[in-house]
Amino acid sequence: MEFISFLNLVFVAPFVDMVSFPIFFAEVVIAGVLTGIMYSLVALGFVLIFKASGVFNFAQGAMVLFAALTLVGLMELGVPVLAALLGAVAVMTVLAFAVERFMLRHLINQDDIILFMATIGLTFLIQGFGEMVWGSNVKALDIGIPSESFEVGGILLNEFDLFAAGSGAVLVAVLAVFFHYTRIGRALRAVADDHQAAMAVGIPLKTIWVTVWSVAGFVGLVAGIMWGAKSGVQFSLSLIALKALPVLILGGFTSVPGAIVGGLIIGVGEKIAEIYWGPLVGGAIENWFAYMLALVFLLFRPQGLFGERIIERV
Amino acid sequence: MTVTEVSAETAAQPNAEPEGDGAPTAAPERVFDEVLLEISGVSLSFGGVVALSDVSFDICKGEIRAIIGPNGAGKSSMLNVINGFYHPQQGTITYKGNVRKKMRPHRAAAEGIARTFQNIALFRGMSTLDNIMTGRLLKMRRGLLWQALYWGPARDEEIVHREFAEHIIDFLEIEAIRKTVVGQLPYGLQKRVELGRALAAEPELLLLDEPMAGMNVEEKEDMSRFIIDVNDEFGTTIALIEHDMSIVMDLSDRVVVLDYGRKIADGTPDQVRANPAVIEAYLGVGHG
Amino acid sequence: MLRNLVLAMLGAVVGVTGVVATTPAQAEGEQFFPMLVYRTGAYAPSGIPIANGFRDYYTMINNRDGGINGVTITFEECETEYNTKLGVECYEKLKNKGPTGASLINPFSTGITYQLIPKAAVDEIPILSMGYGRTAAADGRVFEWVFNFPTTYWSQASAFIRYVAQQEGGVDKLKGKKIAHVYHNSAYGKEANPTLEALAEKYGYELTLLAVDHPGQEQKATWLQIRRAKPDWVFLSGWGVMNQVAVKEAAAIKYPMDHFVGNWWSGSDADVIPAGAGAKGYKSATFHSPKSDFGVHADILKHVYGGDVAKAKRNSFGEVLYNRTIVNAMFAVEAVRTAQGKYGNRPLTGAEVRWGLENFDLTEARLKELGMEGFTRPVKVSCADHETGGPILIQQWDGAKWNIVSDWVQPISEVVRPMIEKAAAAYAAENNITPRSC
Amino acid sequence: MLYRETGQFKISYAADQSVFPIAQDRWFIAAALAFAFLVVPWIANEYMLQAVLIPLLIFSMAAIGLNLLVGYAGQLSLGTGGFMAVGAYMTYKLTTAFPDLNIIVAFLLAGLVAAGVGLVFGIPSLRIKGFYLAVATLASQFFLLWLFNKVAWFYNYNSSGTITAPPREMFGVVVTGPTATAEVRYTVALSIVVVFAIIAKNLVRGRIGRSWMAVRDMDIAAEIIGIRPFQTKLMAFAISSFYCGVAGAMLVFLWLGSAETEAFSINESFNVLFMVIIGGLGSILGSFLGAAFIVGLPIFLTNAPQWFGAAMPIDLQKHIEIMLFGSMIIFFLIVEPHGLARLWQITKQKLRLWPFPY
Repeated sequence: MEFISFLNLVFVAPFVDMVSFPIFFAEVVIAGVLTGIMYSLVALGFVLIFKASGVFNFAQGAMVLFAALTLVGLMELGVPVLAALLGAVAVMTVLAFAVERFMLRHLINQDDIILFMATIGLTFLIQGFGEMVWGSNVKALDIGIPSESFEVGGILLNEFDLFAAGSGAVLVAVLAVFFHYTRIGRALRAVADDHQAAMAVGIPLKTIWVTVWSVAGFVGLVAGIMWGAKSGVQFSLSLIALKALPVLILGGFTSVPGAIVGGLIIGVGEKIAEIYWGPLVGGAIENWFAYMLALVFLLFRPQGLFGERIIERV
Repeated sequence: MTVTEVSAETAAQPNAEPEGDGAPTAAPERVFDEVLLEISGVSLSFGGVVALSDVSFDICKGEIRAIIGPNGAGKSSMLNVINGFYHPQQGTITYKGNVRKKMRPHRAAAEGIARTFQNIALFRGMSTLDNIMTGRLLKMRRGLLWQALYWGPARDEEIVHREFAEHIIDFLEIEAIRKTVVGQLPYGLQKRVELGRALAAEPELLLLDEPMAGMNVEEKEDMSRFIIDVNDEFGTTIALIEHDMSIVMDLSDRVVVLDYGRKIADGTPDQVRANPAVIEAYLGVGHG
Repeated sequence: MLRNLVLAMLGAVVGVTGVVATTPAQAEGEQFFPMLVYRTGAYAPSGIPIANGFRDYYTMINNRDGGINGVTITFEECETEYNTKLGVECYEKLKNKGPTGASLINPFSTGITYQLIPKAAVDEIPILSMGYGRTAAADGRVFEWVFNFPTTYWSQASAFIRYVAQQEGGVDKLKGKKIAHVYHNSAYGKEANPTLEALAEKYGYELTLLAVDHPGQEQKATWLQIRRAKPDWVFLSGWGVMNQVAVKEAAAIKYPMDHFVGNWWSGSDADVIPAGAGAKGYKSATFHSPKSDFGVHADILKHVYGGDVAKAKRNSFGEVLYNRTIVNAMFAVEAVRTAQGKYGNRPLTGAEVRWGLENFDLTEARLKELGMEGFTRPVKVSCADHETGGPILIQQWDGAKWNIVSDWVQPISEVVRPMIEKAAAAYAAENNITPRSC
Repeated sequence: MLYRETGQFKISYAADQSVFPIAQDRWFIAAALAFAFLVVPWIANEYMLQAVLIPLLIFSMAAIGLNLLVGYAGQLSLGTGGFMAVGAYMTYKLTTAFPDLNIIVAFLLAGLVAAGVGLVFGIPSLRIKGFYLAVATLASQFFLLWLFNKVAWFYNYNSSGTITAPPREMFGVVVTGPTATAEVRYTVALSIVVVFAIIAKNLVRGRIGRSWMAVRDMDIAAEIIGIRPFQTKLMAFAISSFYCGVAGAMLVFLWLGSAETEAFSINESFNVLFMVIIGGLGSILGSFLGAAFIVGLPIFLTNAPQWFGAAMPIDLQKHIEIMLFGSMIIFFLIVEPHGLARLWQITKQKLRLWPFPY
C-alpha cells in the first residue's frame, strides 16, 4: 500500500499536477528556458575557447566577473554606459593579448590537462587583480535594462528575462555567422583540429588565440551584465561557471548550438525537477540534478549532443 | 625452403647469428596439419562500407601465415576480427575447436592470442620493462591485498615474471633500454618492444600487423630474424600482415591474399606468386 | 638557469615556512583581540563592514579613552575568506598573540564558530558569537565557553512568528496561515527550521521549507513555488549573493514586499541596493538601530576619522552590518571591563574575560554613558543562559535607507528554551561533556 | 659527489624492484621519516602542526588517492570532495553508534564505504572520457553533498547538520576530539599517510598499477592484451575513493574537529586535483609535493610580508597573494609541465653529476 502511494507520488502525481495546472506548468517551462539561455551565455565562452584552442578554460567564470567589474567600475567613475562598455571590451582584449603572450605561447602542444591547470592559475590571477582594482563590495549594475513584470494570459513574464534571452539569441546568431562565414572564423575551426597543421598552412596561431580569447571575453561581459544585473556585481559571479558545466558537457565542448540547446535542456529540466519532484526529497536538487541529467545524456552520447564524434581505432 | 635464405642473409652479420638455428641447408619440410584457427564466411561492414566479405581461411598450429593485399584490402580488419576488436556481422571464428560468432578481446588474450599493431600501440608513459610486464598481467594471480603489501607471494610472483620478461628482453636485445620510457624510443625499437610485449604473454597465436613498416633494410632483417626465432624457439603460430613482398614470400609458410575485402588467393608463397588474380590485384589499375 | 631559480625559490618556500609563527609578543598593558575577517572572496560585501566596525570601535576606545581602563586594545586582522579551513590557520596564528593571548574571539562565521566551539574550552578562549553560530550554545551549563547573547536564530525565528501574529491581529489568527522559509542550504540556513516547525505545530500555520543551494544565484524555481503557494509571509535566511537575488526575484514575481522578512543576516545595505526600486518595502530582523546619529557614532567620526564624514562612509560607516559590529565590539569591551572589576585593570586572560562575559550586565544607564541609548538594549547574562533570549526589531527598506517599523518583539521563550536545552543535552551526550550546575 | 649510485650493483631482481633502488635515497627517506616521527612532534609548535603539517598530511592522502585515479589510471575526476565527505560522515556514524570501536578501524571501514560509493560513480567511466568524465563526476560531488546535507540520519538529527568529532582514545591516548593534542593527531595522521603511501607505491609498481597505466596510456591496446578496461577503471575508482574517504575522515577527526558539508565543497575537489597536477601526475612523491605547494604556498605568502616588516591592508595583501599564487601555478607549468616530481628527478640527475658538470 505504501509502495503504491510512493509510486503515485513519484510517477503519477507530478504529471497530474503538470496537466492540471497548465498555466503554471507553462510558467515553469518558460522560467527554465529563460534560465537556460542565461546558462548558455556562460557556456558559450567555454565553447569558443575550447573550439579554437582545445583549452578547457577554467578562467571563464573569472572573466565574467572581471568584465562585469570593469564595466561597473568604469561606470562608477562616471564614464557613460556606452563608453564603459567599450572600455570593458578593450580591457578584455588586452587581457586576451596578455594571456597569449605570457601563458599560451609557452604552453603550445602541452597536454590538455596542463593547459586546463594553467587556466586555473589564470583564474586566481584575474580574480585577485579584479578585486584589487575594483574592490570586493557588491556593486549595483544598472545599464537601463527594464525589469518590470507583466502577465500574459496568466503567465508572469519579466522584461529583463526576455531581454536577456533576446541578447543571448542575438549573440549566438552573430557567433554562428562569425564562425561559418568569415575568414577568421574558418581559420578558427581549422586551428581547433590541429595546431601544427594550421600553422603549416599559414594560419597565425597568435592572431587566432587573441581573437578567440577576446571574443570569449566579450561573451563573458554579456553574461556578466545579465547575471550581474540580477545579483549585483560581486565575487559570486565567478561561481556561475559551475552552472555552465553541465550545459557544456550536455551540448558538447565544441558546439555553439550545443551550448544553446544544452542550456535549454538543463534549464527546463532542472526547474521541472525542482518544482515537481524537489519537494518529495526536501528540495535544492537543482544543482546535482543538472549534472545527473547531463550524465544520463552522456551515457548515450559520450561526446555530448553536438560534440564531434570520438572515433577510436588501432 | 624459405628459412634457408633468410638465415643465409643474417649469417652475414656474425654477431646476429641466432643460436639453435641448426644447419641451414638441412631444414626439414615443414608440415602443418592441426588447425588452430579457422575463419569461415566472415563478413564485416561499417555502415555502408564493406571491409570484409565472406572470407574463409585457416591457420595451422606452428606455421607462419601471411595476410597480404593492397591498401584497404581489409587485412587489419581481419586481425581485428580475430582478436575480437571488431565483431563481424556474419561468419564464425573457430579457435582451438570452439566455434564463435565473435571474439572478445580479453577472451582472445586469455586464450593465447597476442598481437602488435600497425601504428604502434605501446603504453607510452611506461618503461620498456613495464610494457613487457603488462604482457604477463594475465598470468599474475595475486589479489589486491597481497599486491598492497608487496610481500611474500606477490613479491615472489613479481620476480618470477620479471625473470621471464628479462628473458624476452635478452632475446630481443633491448637490455639497454630496459628502464627507458617507451615514448622516447626511436620507431624501430618501439616496434621491437611491442613485439616483446606480445611475446611476454606466451601466445599460441601471434598476430603481427605490419611489423616492419617504416623500417630500413637492416631493421627489417633484424625483425625477420626475431619472427623466425619466435616461431622456431617457442613454436608460436604467427599470422602477419606485411607489404614487403620479398620478406613475406621468404618468411611465410602460407599466404592468404585479400583484395577489396575478399579472399582472392590462398596457398604457399609459390602458388600465390603465380596466381593471376594476385598479379592483377597488385599490378592492375584502380589501387592507389 | 630558469630551473635553478625555481629550485632556489622552492627551497626558500620550504625553508621559510618552517619558521612560521615565532613572532614575538607585544608589550605589556595590552588586551589582544584576534580578528578573523573576510575582506575578500564571495562574502566580502558582508565581511568588509563587519571588519571595519570592529576596527573603528576599538580604535575609538583607544583614541578616546586610552583603552579599557588604561589597557590598550590591540587587534590583528587575519583574512579567512569566510573559509573554515583558513579560519583554522588564522585562529592558530592569533591565539597566542598579545601578553595574555587571544582573550575573546568573534568568528563571525557560523562554520568557523562550529569549528572553534569544541576548542574553546581546551584553549580557554571564550567565543562570543553574537546572533550566529550554534544556537544550543545558549545553554551555559554545557557550553561554558560560548556566548551568543543578545539573541539567537531560534529566538529570532520565534520572534518573527510573534511579529506575524501581531501583524495579523493575534496569535489565534496564525491558524491556517501559510508561511514559507527560504533558507541557505547550510548549517546556518537550517538553524531556524526546528523552531519554525515546532511553532507551526503549536499555532497551526502551514510551513513550507524551501532550500536554496550555495551560492544561490539561481532561484527561479524557488520563487515559482512561492508564486504558486502564495504564502502569507516569507521568511528569508540568506547569506551573500543569495540575499540580493532573493529580493530581486521576490520583486519580479510581485510578492508583497512588506510580507517578506529577512533574518538579521539578510538585511544589510548590500542586500537591497542591487535590487533597486524593487526592494522597497522589504523587511528584516535586527537587534539594533540602523541609524548612525548616536553618541557612539559621533565619537567614532571624531576620534577615528577626524570628522571626515566622506572617508567614514567609504569605510562602511553607518551601514547595518557596521552598526551590528559596533554592538559586538562594545559587548567585547564591556565584558573585559566587567572582568577588570574583578581581576583589576590589566590585560586579562581568556578565562578571566569569560568570567566577564558570564557576569555581563549591560544596563540602560551604561548604554547611555556609552552613547548607545536607543541603539540597542540592555543585556544581562547568567551562568545558565548565555543567550538572554533578547527581543528583535523589524526594520524596513524604504528605497534609500532602513527604518525601524516595530517595537521590540519578544521571542517565544517557553518554546525555544526547552529546545535549546534538549539540543545542548544531546551535544553533551555525544561529546562526553558533563553539564555543570548553575 | 655525495649522490652517486656508482658501485651499487643489483644482484637480484628483488633488489632492483625495491622502491628506492639507490642507497642514498633509502637513507634520505629513512632520515626524513625518523625526523617526521621523532623530532617534529617535539619541535613544532601548535600553529605549525595545526595550520600546516596536519592539513598537509591529510591533503597528501587525498592527493595520493586522486593520483591513483587520474595519474595512474587516467580517469579525470572532480568528485574527490564528495568521496571525502562519505568517509567523514560514515566515520561519524560509526563512531557515534559504536563508541568503543577503534577510531582507526572506523576510518578504514568508512573508507570502504567510500570505495563502494566510488565504484558506483565510476560506472560512467565505461563510456565517458576526459573532461566529459571530469564534469560528469561533479554529479557525484553535488549529489553526495546534497545527500549529507539533506538526510538528517547522517548527522544524527542535530539541528544544524554539523558533525563533531567526539573524543576517542587509542592505547589510553585521546586521538580525536577537542582534547586530543596536535602532536597526537599529527602522529596518527602521519602514520596513516605513511602506511597508505607505501601501499599505494606497492600497488602502482605491481600488476594493478601496470593495468591502470596500460588503460591510461591506451585503453584499446590494454583491452587487447587481456586487461578488462572497465573492471580496471572501477577498481581505480574504488581504491582512489578509499583513500579520499580516509582523508575525509582524517580531515574532520584529526584536523577540523567539526564540519558541515561545506568543508567538502567543490573547491576541495579542485584543490586536490591541483595538487595532483602541480605535484606530478603518476607520482606518489608528487602527491606530497603538490599538497605541500597548494597548502603551504598560500600560508607562506600570507605570512611573508610580516617577516619582512611590510605592512599593508589585509585585503590588498590577500589580493596580491592570490595573484602571486596564480602566477606561480602558471610559471611552474611553463617551466615544468610534468610537475614538481619531475623537477625533483631532474634535480637528482643534476646531483649525480655534481659538482662535475660533465
